[in-house]
Amino acid sequence: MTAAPTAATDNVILLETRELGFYRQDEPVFASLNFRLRSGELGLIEGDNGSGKTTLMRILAGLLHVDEGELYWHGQPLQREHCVGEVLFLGHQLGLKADLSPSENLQVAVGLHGYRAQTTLSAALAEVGLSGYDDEPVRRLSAGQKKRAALARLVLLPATLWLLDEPYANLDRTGIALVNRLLEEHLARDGAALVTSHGAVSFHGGEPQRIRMHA
Amino acid sequence: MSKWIPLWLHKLSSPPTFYRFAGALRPWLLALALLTGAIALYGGLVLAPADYQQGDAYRIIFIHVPSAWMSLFIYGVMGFAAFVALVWRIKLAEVVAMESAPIGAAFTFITLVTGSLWGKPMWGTWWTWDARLTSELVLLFLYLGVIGLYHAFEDRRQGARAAAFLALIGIINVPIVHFSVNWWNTLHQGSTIRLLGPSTIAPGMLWPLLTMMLATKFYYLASLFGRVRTDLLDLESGKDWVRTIATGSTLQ
Amino acid sequence: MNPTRKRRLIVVLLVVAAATVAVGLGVFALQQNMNYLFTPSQVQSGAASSHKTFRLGGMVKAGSIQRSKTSLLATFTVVDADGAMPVEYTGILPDLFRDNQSVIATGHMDNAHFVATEVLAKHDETYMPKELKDAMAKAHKDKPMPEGSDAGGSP
Amino acid sequence: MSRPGLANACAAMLRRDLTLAWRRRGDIAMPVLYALIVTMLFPFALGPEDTLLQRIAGGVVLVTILLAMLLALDAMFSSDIEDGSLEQLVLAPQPLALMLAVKILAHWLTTALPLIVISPLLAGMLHLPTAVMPVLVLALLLSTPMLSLLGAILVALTAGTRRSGMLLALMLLPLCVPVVIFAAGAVAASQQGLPWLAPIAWLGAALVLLLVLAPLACAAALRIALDA
Repeated sequence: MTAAPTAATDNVILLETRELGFYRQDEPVFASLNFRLRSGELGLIEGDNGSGKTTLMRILAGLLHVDEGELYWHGQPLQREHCVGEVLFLGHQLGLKADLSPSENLQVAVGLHGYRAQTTLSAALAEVGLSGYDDEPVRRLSAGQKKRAALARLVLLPATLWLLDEPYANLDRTGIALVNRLLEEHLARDGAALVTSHGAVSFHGGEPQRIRMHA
Repeated sequence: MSKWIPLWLHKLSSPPTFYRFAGALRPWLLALALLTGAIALYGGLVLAPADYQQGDAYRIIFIHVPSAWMSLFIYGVMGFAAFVALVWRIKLAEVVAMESAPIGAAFTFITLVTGSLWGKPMWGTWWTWDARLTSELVLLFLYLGVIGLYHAFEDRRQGARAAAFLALIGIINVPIVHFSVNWWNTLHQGSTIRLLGPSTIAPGMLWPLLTMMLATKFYYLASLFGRVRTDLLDLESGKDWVRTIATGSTLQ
Repeated sequence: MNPTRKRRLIVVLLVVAAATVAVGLGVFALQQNMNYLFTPSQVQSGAASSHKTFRLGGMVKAGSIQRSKTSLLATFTVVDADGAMPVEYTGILPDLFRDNQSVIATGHMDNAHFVATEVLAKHDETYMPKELKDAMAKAHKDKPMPEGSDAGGSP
Repeated sequence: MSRPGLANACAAMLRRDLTLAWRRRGDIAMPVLYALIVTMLFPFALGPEDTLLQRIAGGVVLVTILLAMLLALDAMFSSDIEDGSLEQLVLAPQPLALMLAVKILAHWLTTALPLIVISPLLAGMLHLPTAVMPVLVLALLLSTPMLSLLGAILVALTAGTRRSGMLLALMLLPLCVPVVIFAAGAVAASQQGLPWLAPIAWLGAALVLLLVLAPLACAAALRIALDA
């Protein structure tokens, strides 16, 4: 698989927000957010600290209730049941049990989500650079290695839309390159991804759609 | 006509509208509560004749029975508001549910204390673990659990939703309290006032009881409105209508 | 069928199945007597013989109350429709304790009489002035108490 | 791309929770030790009089086990919330209520089951007659899952709060009243040589209902607790 289709206007609209808004204690976190994400497209959510990037991610993942505005999935009003198993969320908390090894953690994830075609657990661990850490509990890994263990889910699990909250945090240069490579492959498969970051991202798979967050 | 009622309710559920509505009604409700309460007390303690069996000691029913009714009634209101709050996420419903809980807890406490004071001379015991008494005690703990859970959250609206959920789970206890005297053979006597069939109470004793029932309802509403108003000001402190009130200009 | 509906249907079916089983078990439980409350006639027929301590329920027989002059000892007879049981109790009796009153006594058998450790009087749900009660009593002379005489009944 | 079956997902969850519990075996032993010590205190506090201890044995064992379970209840979701595993579980394509039911089962297996295993020992310390032991164990087998299920709902509700231990006790214990009444009733009846099936049947009826309803309620409560 090569050459990601960039800014693919001919592709279907996967996710659309209309006048999305969120309030905390009646103070708007963000308001009237409009964007469309097509398959094969990367959305880069930009904004300062406290501009609601994580909140937006949690809303899109279905963890938070929508206060205002509408969400559409494949042109239909979004309901949790429709996008079940199509969304993969990687949040600030990595969702790894500290007492289990990376492969044990991934086994649980695979048990819940299933495998993507043509992947195996050991191949996924090798891809994120964690082969040889099979018997090490996650507790003993460095912050960057933990992040890599969580990223292995992206290799292993089937999903159409990736919601990655600060995927570059804690990673070294090869780690950042790994995230970008995973994203490029995902987009090439006609997947879509939304990524938050307050730093600049050197993404080579084409120009991502930039979504500015402001209250 | 029937079209107007939902519209009116919808408008009323907006905090500023309810704030003004409750503020206008509250003095009247308080006055009515005091008036009916005084009449009921006079009727119950002075005018009503002594009971053939219990003598004057039965007069505690004029406090005990209306309180017991209110303990269940308020739980019902709280449960309904909790349901509305969870399903439609109406802020006013959350506030009504959460502010009903302390009032309901107070009535439940009064019920238990007066019942205990009554039980000692009549039954011969302060307390017995029969179904009615135990389920009423559980009701008190449920109220306290709802209050505790509400205050355990930092985000008050989230706390309100969690506590509302607990209130809904606990609503199963309400029919148990009410029907316990029929389902189990308890020391507590059966119900005197019946919706179906004749009540087994002389009219001279009945009217003060019913008047007191009205008084407690008025008091509940007055108290609830006061509490809800304070809460709304707090919850909406960032909004313009609250600023207008806080800066002294009237919002009429 | 779409998966959402299917899932809801499964949940509803599960709830119905659970409710059915629960009702079945409840009915079974109701058929067993869980009350350790016996009437004098039940006691005499030996229903309570397996209990060390049990509760005796019934009405105080009119004229049977005798109080000791020197102590708090009181003896009286508890009756139901076709049985009678002498009861001994030392202690302060409740205000409502009197002839023809429903009582529940906790205690144990000592030979042919019941030694109570606690006597509770159950009052009925009727409230009326004494004069009215007297007038009604005159009208129905053969019915001494309107209600509350079911202290030994089944749940 | 293949979606795993429900059975596979349940097995994965169960294996995960049991492995985690095994890696922290010390935590399993805590409630057991607690129950042993509390039970031991009774003969000291009340005097070693056989008849008295015998009479209270059933109730004491039940209440002790209830309190011991309460100790471990708080931890049911707390670590999963801290490390984000719960978010992943909520977002997984499996029915959340079913996954929670599996988690509750794992929790019951690791906290209640050891307590039930030592319950004859606890009862023996209080001179409960051997003939009553099977009824005690049966009552515990029916009542402890109810405590786990009820507890799970309340733990889920308090999941978004900081210090929830005391609050949990305040909310859970009143709801446990009927469970304790019927379980203790069965033991007491058996001890007096009376038919004890009726309270056991009530326990069974309540358990069947809770088995279905509690995971659903728990899922709803968790969604409320995470929604912040």
